[in-house]
Amino acid sequence: MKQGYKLKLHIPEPPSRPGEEADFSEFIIVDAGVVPKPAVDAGDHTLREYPFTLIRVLDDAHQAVGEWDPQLDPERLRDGLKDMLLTRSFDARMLKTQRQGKTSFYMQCTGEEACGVAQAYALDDDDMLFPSYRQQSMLIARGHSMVEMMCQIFNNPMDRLKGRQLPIMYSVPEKGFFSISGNLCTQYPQAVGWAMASAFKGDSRIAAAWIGDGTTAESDFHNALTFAAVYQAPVILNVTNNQYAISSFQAIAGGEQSTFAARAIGYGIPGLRVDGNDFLAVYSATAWAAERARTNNGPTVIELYTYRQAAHSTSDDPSGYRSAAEATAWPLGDPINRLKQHLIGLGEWDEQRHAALEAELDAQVLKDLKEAESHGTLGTPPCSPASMFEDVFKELPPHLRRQRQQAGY
Amino acid sequence: MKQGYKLKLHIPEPPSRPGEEADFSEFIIVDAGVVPKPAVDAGDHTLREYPFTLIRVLDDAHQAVGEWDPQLDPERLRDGLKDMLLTRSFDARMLKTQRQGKTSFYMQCTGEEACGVAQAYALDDDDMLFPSYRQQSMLIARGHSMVEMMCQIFNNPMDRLKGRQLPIMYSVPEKGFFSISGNLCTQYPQAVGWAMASAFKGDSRIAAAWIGDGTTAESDFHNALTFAAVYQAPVILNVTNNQYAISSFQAIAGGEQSTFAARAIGYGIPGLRVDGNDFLAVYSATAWAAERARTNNGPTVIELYTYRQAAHSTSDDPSGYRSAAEATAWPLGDPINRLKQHLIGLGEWDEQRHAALEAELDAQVLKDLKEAESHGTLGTPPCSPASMFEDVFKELPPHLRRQRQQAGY
Amino acid sequence: MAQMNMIQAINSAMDLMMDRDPDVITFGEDVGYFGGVFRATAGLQKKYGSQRCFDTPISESGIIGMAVGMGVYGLRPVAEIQFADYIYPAFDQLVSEAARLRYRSGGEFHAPITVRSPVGGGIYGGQTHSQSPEGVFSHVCGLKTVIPSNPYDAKGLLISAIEDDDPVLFFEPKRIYNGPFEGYHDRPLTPWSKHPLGEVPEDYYAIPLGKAKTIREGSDVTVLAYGTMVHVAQAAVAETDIDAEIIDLRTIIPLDIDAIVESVKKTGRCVVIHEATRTSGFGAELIAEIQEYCFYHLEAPIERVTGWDTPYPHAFEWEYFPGPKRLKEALHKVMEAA
Amino acid sequence: MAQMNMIQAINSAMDLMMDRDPDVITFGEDVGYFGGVFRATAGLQKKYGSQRCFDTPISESGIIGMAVGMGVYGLRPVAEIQFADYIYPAFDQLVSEAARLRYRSGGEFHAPITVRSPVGGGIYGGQTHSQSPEGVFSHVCGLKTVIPSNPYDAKGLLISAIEDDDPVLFFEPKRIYNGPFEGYHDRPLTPWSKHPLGEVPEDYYAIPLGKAKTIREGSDVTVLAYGTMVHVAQAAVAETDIDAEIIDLRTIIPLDIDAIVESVKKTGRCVVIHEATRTSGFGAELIAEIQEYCFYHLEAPIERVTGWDTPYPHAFEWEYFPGPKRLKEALHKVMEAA
Ligand SMILES: Cc1ncc(C[n+]2csc(CCOP(=O)(O)OP(=O)(O)O)c2C)c(N)n1
Ligand SMILES: Cc1ncc(C[n+]2csc(CCOP(=O)(O)OP(=O)(O)O)c2C)c(N)n1
Ligand SMILES: [Mg+2]
Ligand SMILES: [Mg+2]
Repeated sequence: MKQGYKLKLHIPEPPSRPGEEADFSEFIIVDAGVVPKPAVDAGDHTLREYPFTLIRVLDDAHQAVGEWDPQLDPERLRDGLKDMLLTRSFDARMLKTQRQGKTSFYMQCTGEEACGVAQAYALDDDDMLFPSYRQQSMLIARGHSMVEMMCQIFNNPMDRLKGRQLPIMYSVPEKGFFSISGNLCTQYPQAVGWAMASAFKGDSRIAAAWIGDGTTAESDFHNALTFAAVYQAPVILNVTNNQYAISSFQAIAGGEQSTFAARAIGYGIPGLRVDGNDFLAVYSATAWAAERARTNNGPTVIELYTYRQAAHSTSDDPSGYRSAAEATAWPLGDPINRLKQHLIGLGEWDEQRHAALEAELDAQVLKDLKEAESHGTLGTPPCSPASMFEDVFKELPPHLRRQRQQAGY
Repeated sequence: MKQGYKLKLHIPEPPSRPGEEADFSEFIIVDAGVVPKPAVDAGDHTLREYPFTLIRVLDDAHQAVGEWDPQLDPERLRDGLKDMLLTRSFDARMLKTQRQGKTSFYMQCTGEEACGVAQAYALDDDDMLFPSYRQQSMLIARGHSMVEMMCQIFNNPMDRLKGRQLPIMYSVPEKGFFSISGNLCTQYPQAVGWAMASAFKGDSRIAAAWIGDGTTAESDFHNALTFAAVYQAPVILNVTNNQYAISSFQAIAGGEQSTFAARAIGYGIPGLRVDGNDFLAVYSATAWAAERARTNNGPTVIELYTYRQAAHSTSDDPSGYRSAAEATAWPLGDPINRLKQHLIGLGEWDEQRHAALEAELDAQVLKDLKEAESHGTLGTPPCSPASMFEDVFKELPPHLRRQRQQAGY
Repeated sequence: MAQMNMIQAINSAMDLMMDRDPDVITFGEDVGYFGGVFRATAGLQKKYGSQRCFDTPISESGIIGMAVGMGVYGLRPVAEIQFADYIYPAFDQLVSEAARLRYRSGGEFHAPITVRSPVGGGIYGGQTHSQSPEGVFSHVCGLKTVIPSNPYDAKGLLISAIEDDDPVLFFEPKRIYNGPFEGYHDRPLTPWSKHPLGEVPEDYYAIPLGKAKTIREGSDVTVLAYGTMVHVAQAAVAETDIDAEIIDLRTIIPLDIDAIVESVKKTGRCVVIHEATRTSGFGAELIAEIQEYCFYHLEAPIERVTGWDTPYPHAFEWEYFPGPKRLKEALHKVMEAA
Repeated sequence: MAQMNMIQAINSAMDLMMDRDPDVITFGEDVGYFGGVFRATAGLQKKYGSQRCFDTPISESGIIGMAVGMGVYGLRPVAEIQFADYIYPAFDQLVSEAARLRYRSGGEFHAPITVRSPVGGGIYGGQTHSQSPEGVFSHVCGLKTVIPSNPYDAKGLLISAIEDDDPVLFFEPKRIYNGPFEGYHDRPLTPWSKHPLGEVPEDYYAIPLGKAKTIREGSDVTVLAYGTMVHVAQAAVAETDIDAEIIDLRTIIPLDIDAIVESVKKTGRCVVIHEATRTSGFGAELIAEIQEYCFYHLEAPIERVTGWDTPYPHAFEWEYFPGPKRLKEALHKVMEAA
């Protein structure tokens, strides 16, 4: 022991535990409109402050302000509102089916709808998405069939994944939506590899990948950023910081001493920290990064700063580890309400049309649900168990044929 | 294909290839003494520029200048010079034994002697070192027996590792020198764990780990920085940037768009970029980081900026991939010569004493070599092959006893 | 004596060891305040503080690397990997470091770590919450691997694992956390509270690693099982008139080969069962050893009942799960063999 | 016809495939300008440009993750892992991703990647340049594993591996890069240039994966080997008067079980040999299958000759390496068995 020195171990604590007040006052929140918008080919060394501020367009009065205002026309904004509402309606309905035992599992993205929808709009339809399990809003925004999504959730005969995957682990090649993996972060270096291949072929399509705050701790986060930086891959690496992993607060992932966008700096990659509940800010930042990548100016990391309003999944109950007061104390509001109020402020929307739209979308989801359920729900075999032995390899090898026969098929 | 866009893949190129001119003009080199020295408890957000400059104390006239001058007394400097010379003499001699077939393998640290020796001096003797295979100078600086090091290299009966490890993969608990692993970067999170344990126990000992520029790309680099940041572990994570992995230049590891010290910023860890050929700068930066860690101000990443003068190992021949002109073109000189000139400038040293010291050290190495060789060199069994089955587990399990008997022991 | 389910027994073992040894600490994803997604560490942070039971970043390699470093310092870390399916990112730290450190340092460094992780299917977890990776680790020298089949064993074996000076993988069959599962998903589960092996002493006791346990004595055939499959074996045997000897291996490395050989020499027939995929699963090793030591006693080929060589398909869990039906077929097959 | 050593044959296969298919690219640590630490990619960057043959960061997980993404795009990446001992950091990308992608996506995504890596000891590389990890991968469904034993096979098999639409691990026994090694380190090495199997066509030819090759016909006993051990087997057999049949498996997944069963049914005796550690090595799987299919033809227990269950000890490489002496002992043992 060296005289006069005594080390101590630091264990981060969250802002609140059940029963306590929620306190987000420590968080870096800045006013809308204050962050300047750089050129898409700005050198990364000129962008080192971006991870430590917050790109916001919608102010507290729901007005669009500042250089990052994408100036989208009202029609597009209404589309965005619709896709966000549709996602929320879809989530609410599928949660119910899980409670009813029609599926074993479900994951909502409540509060994160702007992230997915605005990013889907800002990217080209043929750009390749490497999602996590919380990007259902992107499939909806790209117009994928909700019936098909439901059939995967029910593992019924219309499940194109042949009942092999957990509910919501979608895979939709024709929508540029990569097969979701149960292993966190593995899609991150894969997205970089895909983007490198696209660059190698002189293509114009870029890749984008999503992980959560907790997942940034995985090895493949570093592997992806290193390769993206070295080969200047045309890729957008998104981190949806919804403040929680499962029960652990983002400080446990390394959000206490810095921000997740800041991880990018050290690789010479721009890191943008964006108000994830601000549809316009998310759209604008994503469009900037996409143009940067598409013009051979390299990768961007985007931290989407938001809050997970719901449970991690239907297997989780947040009341066991966080204060219920948090959701309301959350300083950045709700993405749907904020875009709605913005449209109303523009005179492009009103409460009646909103209520009517909600009703219409609920009806649509219900109609799709009826159709999906008509093909069966949890327990309906999706196909013959014989298919269990297929697709391990392209062709069935002898040992699997023997096993299939042994299994009686 | 989107009109007007054509992606291309970027592959980094090194400053020179065999036969070409060497050009390091792109590199971030600053004058000695210009970088201010912060308080050991300075907030990491105040230190974000440090990875993009270079901490130097010895100027081109070999004078110690600026706030980082550790003001070491001449005696200590002469010790440093001696240990650096001893390391170089040891390396030269062991390289020769490899050429003579007395060992299968050797790795020099030529040009990196200041890094190891100055860091060993700046740390306490009971601080725990998690080295790579190029920290032999630290063992020498800590006064470890060169005879013992040689016996490991020769895998002879005095090899405490019982012939199990490649030459130079030392393991010396009593010198706080952790077992070197052949797998790159694994020691990095281990050092963090050790430091966390020390903090947990209210100890005063800190940990330090070393990897090279190429190794920063490994997953465990990220894992170590994440855990070090989250738990504010009392650890110094060093990156010896000697410009090369084996044949690949540091740009391939991600040194083209940024610096390795800069990786730290994103975690909220200070990153110091130091002239690794400047004994005083290395000492001073390390002492600063050690005091910071020991006073519960958390981890530091130090990039030691240097140049690998020799081959990667005796299995490597650099003439196949880099210009011979590089070594001389290297802007930061040779660490031994720079400290020697500094001492001479102080009137504390002269050529005669230097020549005498070199001769004395060569003699000492030769004497130790004779003793080590008297115990045998490559081919002399270190012990009974029966020992091959020991230490897989603490106690020999039945199946290994059977195998040992089958092997005839 | 108290009635405990497997989670409670595992929790009790850690509680007890943390109480006895201040150098025992535990950590993992969601392990701290929340007490783990399966609640195995529930209450430990409250009781021992957040420095001895805490959450980690989601980085399995970081978790094991940190644990190894802590072990080198002198602590006895107990790391939880949330699901064994997620142990692969830590493969290098386990295989190249934890397993090799003692050897490569000539015995001068070692890391006495315990790695707990839930294994196996039958909980509708799909292909990334159902795997049984014990086979790959059994090929890695320097690691011990334990797989308990009931609360009593779980506590006694976990205590031995924590006290062991070698790295130990402690795989917990999650399907039997709440009660013995015989393989009939459509039948009600009997909780451990109604099972004799759910009777667990509150205080300290250790069950040595490397010792198998004969669950049922018999003379016709030897059934080798571990984890959930022990209960499947009991159910299957009970439904036949075959007088099978059932051995619960409990530890696969080191393996209690003597107990196995003695039994097979007696019965002359053998079936091995595990949930992991067939090819190069631990069953193959068991068969290779048995045919070497018992060749002249064997009256029939040794049968393997295992998971198929496919990922665990979510919708076809019960077609995949090696249940009593398949084991009975195998038993009849080896009995009928001349 | 040209004379090639194994490195040249492997280089020729890649050269040819890169020439035929613009979507074939190769990368890895030191693979680009330098041409790889074993020179397997020498000249390819010069010929095809740095976009098709390039250096990567030292991150095996990144290398495989990138390769999978490129494969999904539509390329046919050939990744080099510098030593198989360093493949473990990529374990998750290989096991959870490359091997599972086709299955979990219902066959709609796949990654046709080839991963080349040198395996095995005998080059004084110590415990982290000598490992043979094929056993662990053989337990993972969805991966094919090839291990050639000579230049002719190496080229034909590598071409098939690159053309294969499933992920293929191509393990190269580094001890026989320059010439067949029979296990006598103190005898001069005959180079491939003096060996018939060093005669390799310059142009395209493919050897199908999953087909074993009978190296020597015999009636007394079957020896199953792959990689370096094929040559050890030939030497050992030549030094006995035992009429052994030697089968070179060439591919372990998928396995040519028919060829094996046919031979063992004929000879009634079998010895399996591999360099990897014994417990749960691929030899165990071979034995488990053979005793099931050939039980009534077996006249002696199947013997395993393998590396010991320890790391590869630098100074005792030849005590560790399973050479002709140990194989001959095993052969006599199975022949003497009544
Ligand atoms: C490699 C791996 N480790 C652990 C898990 C278990 N797990 C699933 S989701 C999750 C939390 C992820 O949190 P975050 O990245 O913040 O994403 P979010 O759920 O908040 O969208 C964990 C620990 C996993 N799926 N894979
Ligand atoms: C996991 C792993 N991958 C690859 C290697 C092979 N290898 C040994 S040293 C080396 C280069 C390391 O370069 P750097 O980190 O810069 O250290 P330096 O040799 O320059 O000190 C490589 C690729 C290894 N030992 N371990
Ligand atoms: Mg999250
Ligand atoms: Mg280097």
